[in-house]
Order: sequence, then C-alpha cells, then structure tokens
Amino acid sequence: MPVNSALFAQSLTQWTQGTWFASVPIWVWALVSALIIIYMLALPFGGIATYVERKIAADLQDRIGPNRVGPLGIFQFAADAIKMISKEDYVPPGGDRFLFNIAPVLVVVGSCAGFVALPLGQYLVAGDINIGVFYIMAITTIIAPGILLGSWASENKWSLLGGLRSAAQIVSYEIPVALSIVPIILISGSLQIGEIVKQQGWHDHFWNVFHNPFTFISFFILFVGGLAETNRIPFDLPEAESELVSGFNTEFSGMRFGLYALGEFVDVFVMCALVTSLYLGGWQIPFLELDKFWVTLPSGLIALIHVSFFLGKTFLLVFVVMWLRWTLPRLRVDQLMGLCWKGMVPVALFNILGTAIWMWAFKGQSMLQVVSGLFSGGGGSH
Amino acid sequence: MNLLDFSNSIEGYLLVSSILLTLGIFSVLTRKNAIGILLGVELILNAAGINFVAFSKFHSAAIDGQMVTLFIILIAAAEAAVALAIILRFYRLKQTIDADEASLLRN
Amino acid sequence: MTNGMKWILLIAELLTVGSALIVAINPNILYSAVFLLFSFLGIAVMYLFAGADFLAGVQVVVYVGGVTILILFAIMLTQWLYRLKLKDIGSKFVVPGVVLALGLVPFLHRGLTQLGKMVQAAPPEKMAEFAASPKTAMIGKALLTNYVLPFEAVTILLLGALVGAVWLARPKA
Amino acid sequence: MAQSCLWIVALPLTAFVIQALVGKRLPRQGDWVSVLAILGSFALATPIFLKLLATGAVHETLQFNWMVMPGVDAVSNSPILNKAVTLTVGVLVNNLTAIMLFMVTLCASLIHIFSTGYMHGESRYHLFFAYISLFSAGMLGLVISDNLLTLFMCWEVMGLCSYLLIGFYYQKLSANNASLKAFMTTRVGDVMFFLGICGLYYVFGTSNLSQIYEGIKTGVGSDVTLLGIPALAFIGFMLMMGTIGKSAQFPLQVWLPDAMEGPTPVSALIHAATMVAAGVFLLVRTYPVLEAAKVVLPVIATVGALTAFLAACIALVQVDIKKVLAYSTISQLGFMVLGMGVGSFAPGFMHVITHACFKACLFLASGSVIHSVHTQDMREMGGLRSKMPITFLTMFIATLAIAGVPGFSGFVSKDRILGDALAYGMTHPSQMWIPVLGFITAGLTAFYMFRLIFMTFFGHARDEHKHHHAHESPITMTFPLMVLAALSFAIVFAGPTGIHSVDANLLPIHWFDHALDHVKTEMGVQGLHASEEVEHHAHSLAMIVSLVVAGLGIFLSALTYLKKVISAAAFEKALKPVHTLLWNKYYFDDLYIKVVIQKLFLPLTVLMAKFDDKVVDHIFVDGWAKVAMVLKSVIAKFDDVVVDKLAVDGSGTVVSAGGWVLRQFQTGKVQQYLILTFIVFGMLLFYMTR
Repeated sequence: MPVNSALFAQSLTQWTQGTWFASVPIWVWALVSALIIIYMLALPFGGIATYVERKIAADLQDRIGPNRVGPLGIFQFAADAIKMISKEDYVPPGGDRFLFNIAPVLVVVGSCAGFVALPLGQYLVAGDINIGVFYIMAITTIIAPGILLGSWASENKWSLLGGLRSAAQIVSYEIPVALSIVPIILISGSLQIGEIVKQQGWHDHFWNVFHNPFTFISFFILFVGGLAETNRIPFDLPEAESELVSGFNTEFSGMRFGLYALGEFVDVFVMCALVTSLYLGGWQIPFLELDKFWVTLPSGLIALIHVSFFLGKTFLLVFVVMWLRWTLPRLRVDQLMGLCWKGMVPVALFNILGTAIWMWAFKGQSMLQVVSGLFSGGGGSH
Repeated sequence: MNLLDFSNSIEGYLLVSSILLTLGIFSVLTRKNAIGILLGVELILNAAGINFVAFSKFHSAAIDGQMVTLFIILIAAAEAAVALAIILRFYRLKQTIDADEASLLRN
Repeated sequence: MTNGMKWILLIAELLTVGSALIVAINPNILYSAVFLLFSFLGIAVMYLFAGADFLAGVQVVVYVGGVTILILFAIMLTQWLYRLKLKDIGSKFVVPGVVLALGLVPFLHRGLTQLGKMVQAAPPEKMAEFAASPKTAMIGKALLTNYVLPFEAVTILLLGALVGAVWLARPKA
Repeated sequence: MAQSCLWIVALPLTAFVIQALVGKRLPRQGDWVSVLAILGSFALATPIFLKLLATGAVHETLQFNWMVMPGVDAVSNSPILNKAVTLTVGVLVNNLTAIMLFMVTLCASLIHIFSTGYMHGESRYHLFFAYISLFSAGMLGLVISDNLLTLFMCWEVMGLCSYLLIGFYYQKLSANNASLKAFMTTRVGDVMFFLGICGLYYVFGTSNLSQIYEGIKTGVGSDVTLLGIPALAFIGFMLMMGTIGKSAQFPLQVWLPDAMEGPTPVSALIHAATMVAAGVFLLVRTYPVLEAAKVVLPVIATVGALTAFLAACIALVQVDIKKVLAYSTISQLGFMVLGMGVGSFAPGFMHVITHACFKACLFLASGSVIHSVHTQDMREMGGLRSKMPITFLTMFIATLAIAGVPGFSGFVSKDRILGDALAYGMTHPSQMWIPVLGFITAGLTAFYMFRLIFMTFFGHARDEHKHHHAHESPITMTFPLMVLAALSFAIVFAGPTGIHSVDANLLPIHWFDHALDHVKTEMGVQGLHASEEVEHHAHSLAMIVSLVVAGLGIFLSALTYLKKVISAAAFEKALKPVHTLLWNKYYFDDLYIKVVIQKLFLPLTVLMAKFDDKVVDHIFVDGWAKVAMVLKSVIAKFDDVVVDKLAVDGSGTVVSAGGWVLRQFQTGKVQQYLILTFIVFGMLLFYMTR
C-alpha cells in the first residue's frame, strides 16, 4: 500500500512539477484523490448507469425509457437522487436502527473500495497494490455481511430470507470467481493488476483471453461469476419481485435504498473493470504499442488514450450485463447453487490445470505468440 | 508524537493483541450464549495472529511469523465452521444455545 | 511511514480495540457479531501496516467474508425463537471483568515483550530488506518449501472440516 | 627316649580301654592285661633310669602343638584375643622325671601283681584293674608332662581314679561317703592349683615349665601384681594349696583316713606311693616359682611341720591298722613339705622316693595281714609273727626304715631333712620351733610304728578264732613285699654313682644328690642359704638328736606294748582330754561339717536360692512377661487404631474425599473449564517470562 501510493504520488508530481502543489503534505493528496475517485467517478457512474440501464431496458423492450428530465432524460438520475434524498428517514418498527444504517454503508464501502487497485492508465492507478486482484476480491466480500445485516435489521421475514439467499449466493460464487482468476495469475506471475495489464500488450502475449483456450473459458466463468456476485438478473433471486418483493432491500427507502442501488451498480462496474483488466488487456490498445509509437506523445495524452480504452471496454461489458438482465430468465435457487458447485467450480479447476499444463508446455507463450512463432520460424519466446 | 510512534512500533501491536486477548477471554468466560463463546475464541485467535505478524515485522524480520498467522486464520475458519455446525445441531436438539445447558458431561 | 499513515494505523487499532470491547460487553449477540466484523477489518488494516498485505487480504476474505457470515447465519438461525430474551451478560460480571482486564493487559503486554526478548532480534539492515521484499512471493515460496507439510495438513483439515460441518449441520434426511 | 615316655603312659591307658570295654569277657577277667601293661611301662622306664645312673644327667624334651589359635586382631583389638597363641604340649625328661618314672612304675607293677592275689574273687574284679591302669596312666602322665596344663589334667584323672577306687565297695555307705569326701576335699585344692596355673600363665604367658624356669631366671614376673598382691606370692600360695589338697596336709587332710575304705592295694598305690606324692612332686617341679615368691616357703615349712606333728599324735591313739598307716603317711608327707619349706630340695625329694617304697611295703603287708585275719582292728590281732613270718619280716624292715633307724632309707632322707631344718632354724632363729617339732615327730613316728608291730605280731593272740585261721599269703602277695623291703635299705639310695663316684673331697657322692644337684642348676634352684660350716654343724647335731629320739621312741613303745610295763590305759586316763581330742581327730570333721557347711555354705545357698527366686524369677522373668503383656496390648491397640482405622479406612476416605472435591470441578460447564485453562495459561506465561 505505501509503495503504490508513492507511485501515484509520482505520477501526480509529474503533472504538477514545481507548482505550489508540492508543498502540500502527501496525505492531503491521498485524501483528494480518494474523494475524486468516489465523487467524480464512482457515484456519477452509478447514477448514469441507472439512467443508461433504464434506457437500454426500454430499448430492448421496444419502449422509450425516461425522457422527461432534461433532454433524453439525461438528468433522470439526478431527479432520482433528489427524490431519494428527500424521502422520509423510515426505519421499520422493531427493526434495529443501528444495523439499518450500517448495512447500506457496508455495501457501498465494499463496492467503491475496489476502485483503488483498478489501473485506468499505465500510471493512472490510485494505488497499484501488490496484491491488487486479491484485494478487490477481498473487499467485495464485505458486501455479503452488509446485505445480511440489512435484511435482518429490516425486521421482515421475506427480506431476511432474501438476505440469507443473497449472502449465500455471494459467498458461494466467490469461489468460481477466485478460481477463474488463478489462471491469470499463473500467466502473469503477479497479483498486481498493473503488472497483469502491462503484460497484455500487443508485443506481449496480447489479451489474456486469447492466451490459451483455458483462459478463454475461464473468462466467461469469471464474467458469469461476477454477475452472480452482484445479484444481476440471471441470478436475481434475492430481489426477485414476484417472490420476495425487493429481496433484502424491501424496507429500505430514501437514501439508504439509493446507497444500495448505487452500491450494486458500482459493484457491477468494478467487476467488469476487473474482467477487462485481467482478460481484455485493461488500458492496452489492441494492435498498437503506444510506447513504440513513431512519435512520443505527451504522457497526459497517453494516459487519456489508456483511460478511454479501459473505460470503453468496461462500458462494453456493463452493456452486456444490462443486456443480459432483460434477456435471461431467473434461475431457481437449487439451479443457482447447482450451476455454481457442479458447473463452474469443476470447469474452473480444469482451466487452472489446463493453463498450468499450457504454461509448462509452451513455456508461457500465448496462442498468438506460438502461432506467430511458427510463422516467423523461431520467434523469441519470452 | 510518541502516541503515533508507539502505535506504529511493536508495542502498539502487542498492546492491541493483549487487549484483544483479554476481551476474548472475558467474552468466552462470561457469555452464556454458545456463539458468544465462539466470538471470544475468534478474538483470541486473532490476537495471536497479530502477535505473530508484529514480531515477524518488528523483531525477527522473517516470513515465518506471517506463515503462522496464515495457518491460524485457515484453521480458525475450519474451527468456526465445525463449531457453528455443532451449535446448530445443539440448537436443533435443545432449542437453546445456552452454554450451561450443554452440561451432560458433568459429574 | 508518514504521520498520516501512522494516524490511520492508530485509528485502525482504536477501531479494533473499541469493536472488540463492544463484542465482549454487548448483551445482544448480533451487535457483538457485527462489531467482531469491524474489529476483523481493523486487524486487516493493522496487518497491512505490519507489511503483511497478503495476510490482510486473507484475513478479510476468510474472516470478514466467511466466518462472520457463518456466525451471522448461526445467530439468525438460532435466535429466531427468543430473539431478545437471551440477555447474556449479567451486570455482576462487568466489575470483575474490568478489574481482570486492567490487571491482565499490562501483565500480558509485559509477558509478550519478555518472550520477545528471549528471541534474538534481527539486525536492522535485515529488517529494512525484509520490509522491502514482496511478502506475497515470499509466502508463496515458503508455503511450497518450508511449510509444505503444514500446507498439506491444513488442506486435509479443511476438507475434513468442510465435510464434517456439512454432515453436522444437515437436517436429518 | 621321649617317645618311650609317651609309650609308658600309652600302655596303661590302652590297658584301661581294653579292660573297661571287654575286660569282663577276657580270661581271668583281663587282670593280666593291666599287669602286662604296667610291666611294659616299667620295662621302658628302667633304661631311662639306668641312663641317669650311667651319665648322671638326663634331659630331653619333645613338644607338639596341641592347640593353635591364630591372632584374631581383625575382630577385636584386645591384647589377649589378638595375640596368636599356640598351646604346645609335650614331654620333659630330666633327672626328676627319670627317678619318679622308675619309682612309680616299680611300685605300680608290684601293687598290680599284689592286687591280682588280694582282689581274687571280688565281684567287679575287671573294673578294679581298669581303674588302676587308668590311675597309673594318669600318674605317669603327670610325671612326664612338661607343662602345668597336662600336669593338671593328669592330676584330675588321678582324682577321678581315687574317687572310683575309694568307692569301689560302693555297696558300703561309708565307702560311698568316703569317696565323695575325698573327691570334694581334693577338688578344693585343685581349684586353687588351677588358679595358680592361670596366675602363672598371666605372668609368664605360658604354662610350659622350662619357659617358666627361663622366665624366673630372667626375673620376668617379679614386679607384676595381681589385685595388689605380688603375683608370684599369689601363685606360690595357690600351688601350696594345690599340694595341701592333694597330699592331705592340714587343713585338708580329713579325706585320707576315710580313704582307707578302699581296698588295701588301692591305699598302697594311691594313698601311699603315688598320688599323695604328686602334691610334693608339684612343689618340686615349680620350686623356682616358690623360691621367687620369698613369702611362701616359710608358710610351707610351717604347714609341713604342723601336719607332721598333729598327724603323728592322732596315729598314737588309732586302733585300726590302716588308719595308723594313713596318719603316718600324712605325717611323713608333712616331713616332705617341711623339707621343701626349709629349702632342703634334694633330701625332701629323696624322702618322697624312700617313703613311697617302705610305705607301700607297710600297706601291702597290712593288706596281707587283713587278708588273712579278715579284720583291720589291731585289738583283735596279736602273735601273728609265727603264722606269717615273711609278712612279719618285710613289715619289720619297713618299720625300721620309717622309724629312721640308721642303715635304712628312711634314716638317710629324714635325717637330711631334719639337718636342713636345724640349719634353717639356726639361720632363722624365729623359726627354731620347726626343727624342734620335727625331732619330736620323728620320735612319735618311731613310737606308734613299733606300737603297731608289737600289737599285731608280738604278744599272744587276742582272738583265737582269727589267730587260728591266720595263714601266710601266697607268693603273688609276698613277692612284692620282699622286693619293697629290699628297697628300704639305705645302700639303695646312698650308693655311689657310676663314673662320678667320688667328689672333690673324695666323699662318696650319692647318685641321688648328684642327680638332684644337676637338676637344681638346670632349674635355677638355690635351696638352703646356710653357710657351709653352719650346715655341717647342724647336720652333725641333727644326726645325734634323731638317733636319740628314735631310740627313745622304740624303747618306750617296747615298754608299753611288748613288756606291758607302762600301761597304755593309764596314760589314756591321765591325759583323758588329750586322748579324746586326738581320738576325734581334733574335731576337724565336726568343724567342717557343722561350721563350714551348716553355718556357712547352707545359709549361703539358702540366700542364693531366695535371691534367685525373688530377683531373677520375679523381677526379670515375670517382669519381662509383664512388659511383654503391656507391649502386646499397646501393639494390639496401635494396630487396631493406627493401622486399621487410619491407614486402611483412612486412605479409603481420603481417596473418596479427594474424589468428591475433584468432582466439584467437573461441572460440565465449558466456561468453567476454560477458566481453569486461562488461569494455567496465566501462570505459565508468568513463569516463562519471570
């Protein structure tokens, strides 16, 4: 943690050479950067995401979606936010006020905390933590108790059932997610996401997803596991309207519900960002090595390009998530658990084994490198 | 600020672990609820973990301390799982998880 | 270690101790479970500051993600019938508890420091070199070299615990 | 030569064993076995005697280890115990031994021959010979032994034989009592004698005579004192008491007259020749010790003189022929002891030899007289001269010898003793009464001996019946008489020795004196300390006085008994009180019986009995019983209370109590177990980090 923050500080100082910024103590910058991420990135995205999702859903269902607030309903999320804030602070009678307040906080913290390790650009990362991937995985597990406590505190039998189910689902789907990350770690040899992404350059073994067939499969397992962890549609059981009203957040209203929704969307974004970083090469520009570009761009521009590519890929995935929401039917609880333990875990283990054998067999080369190696007649294996 | 230095040095860690151990012991001894005892045990185990990590960093600069903590955490997880399973079974049997109820093995 | 960092560590330590206190004192088992979670998080942060980042991750994953949820599950499943009846802590325990704590903490602290003195401290340059080294890699290597036997033993233990817990908790078919 | 001495003792001993075991079944009941044995011994003894006569000196010792006691210093450090002691036993043959051997074997064989005739037809005939052989073995053993221990053993064997032989006719109560009395009185003397031996051993560290002689020469024991008394004096007295006991001196002479109950050969052998002589022989053997203890010799002289005079007086009034002879023996022994006392070593020893011969002859003669007249009371005899001529002749010669008539052996030795006594008297005027008493006794001896002769052989037969039956004894009995009578002549002892017949001043040296001089130098004996001319003067005066006294005695005796001029009865009435005193033997017997035994011993025994009963029985025996009882009850109670209640039941209850206590801990409540664990954890931590 301390080492990576120095990295970030270094990139900041590059921008603010010799300005008055340097005199400011470092913890100020740490605080500012944290605030920027949360308020400039996480929350607006959450809000926009709600709007976008409703627009896509509508489009999928051949309807228009929110267009009242501002042109094309762009400010719909702001209206929602204002609505949420102005709602009455209601705690269900008999419910546990303290837990009622704590639960949404936990969920939001759990999801937002993931941003620290996500590398937006080559140097543009809040803190390239040495155990980056593992950190994100760890932090996202905080959401489960949050949900559980929330459902308990709302003193509602159904919300409790919903909470229990969602906690169980999150905990159990963590395992396939973790197992599917392991091949990537095998390939890159490091937990640092920055490091992982750096290796997915064009000259390197390109995107991990195309590294070897096993990683290709584990990409999908990771994506589906991510969906389940964030309780998105195919695994939407906890919030299944027909049975449990709104699942664990039935009793929540106002800003607490807002936090819940926001937490959920941020979690989706983090999960997608993680997938892009690990499998889709994060900020790597496909077929292009910026560093070896014939003209050295100013670092700021490079950073911008990196961020744009990264966000592009991530939004693509988010779109897919949202797209899935309105296409796939909800899974039953036993189907849910069965898919996890009988389906995804064995395949994930197989992938790990496969990747390991692949690494041993092709000495860490990706498929493309192998193929190109064949053509170029003995390309350097790296 | 000696408080900051204090908290960052091994003394801080040892103090925290001592407090955790004490509270763990207190919780284990005074809880009537079986799960309360379990909580106490978890606290004690974590106190031990902290000690190992602290000594590994501040004293012997060797990875072994962290390894032991790793194993402590693993084993604690296994222990918690089995303990809770037992408690559930006990609850199903006696409709209560009062530790004192479980005294069939008395004299 | 900037002052800021030290502050964060101090806050983490206070968080751990405070929540642990609540865990021990609080009559409502659920609250003590929740605060147990917070103390685990505090401990994770302390691990980070002690250079054990991988351990912090493991701590969070195992304790916060696993054990706490298990405990919450257990509490919810067993307290449904008489939820608030189970007032644990009789007031009569608080006083002796405090006395014991006040007496025990310095004793333990002194004991730990004495035990520490027994082991020969590492030279400063080794400390610095250790601090800079990548802990995760070292843990990985240690797991597969010095600690292979414990590693294998723990795997078997976890498997046993897994099967055992499932068999114990399963309602009679 | 020493080996032959061993054979001399062994022959009679084997004879005793054969006689005692199979004597009854042997032809003539085995008397020939004993006779042959003693004749064998005599045959072996004569060459030694002849060697003495030829060479004038005989000296040979033979020793062998009897008992070897290694020092036990490891066990204890007491001086007596850890000194390695080897008791050596052996034979010492010097001139004394040679002479004594010859005399004893000669007398013994003669008596054996005599007793074959005398004891013919007795009921326990073979036993008599067994006892006699044992007795002679004992006497010979005593003579040849070179140390006092074996001497003492033979001394005791003789004591036993005298008891057996005196009590031979045990049917008669008087014989029985007499044997017992003899044994007891000699026993008193023996005890003293043994104490003397112990004293000697203590002082000289050995009982071997030659070693003691060396010791005396080097003056070893002169300064040692026993309980304050100078040791040698004490030893001297003890040896003297031994002699008094054995040789029936005053005050222990009561047993000899009663010993006459035994058959006459016994009296002759034991109570005349040998055993009684053994006492004097002891004095001779240990003379250097007596000389070293200056105090003892005068006492011995006194005792000797007193015994001689008193015994002679009693002999005057005796009517029994054997009693008269018994008292004369005591008197003559008194003379020998007197001689020893005054220092006349050689004459004293010569008198022992001469007395042995003529006294044996007297006894055997009286034996043949008794054998023929079957009574011992002189008043029933008389005029036997014509009936028994040989017995009369031999007895008459022996009487002349004993009376001290010149030309006979008696005169030679007795005159010498009286001469030395006179010289002793001259040098020690305070002791002058001893020679005077001696001369008076000599006179009395002559008187009562001739009284005996005249009453038995002369005058007319007082009992016709017995007179008629009187007849001369057969040759087996008269032959010994003749030999003994022959030995009573002076020439036998006064004869010249072989080559050294003439001494410096051409005086004929008596072989006896020569032999004795040699022994005196060998043993370191000084003898009488009288100057030359005093001695010569005394001897010439003594010869004249003894002749006068002897003649007077014989004359008076003839007057009273032969010519009946003086009536004995008148004397009796005149000196009535003296007569009764003498008749009752100075009331010695009464003294012993009434005073010593009734007044002294009996109360003592009663006291001892009472003490034994009260103290030993009550206090110790019964006391211990009570203590045991108390202990028993105590132990029983202890056993019941402590062992049963405390140990057995106690441990049971303790265990169950302990169990109960521990059970309280097992409450089944997990938390209480945890409390314990944490407490222990605390202690462990505290201990680890002390």
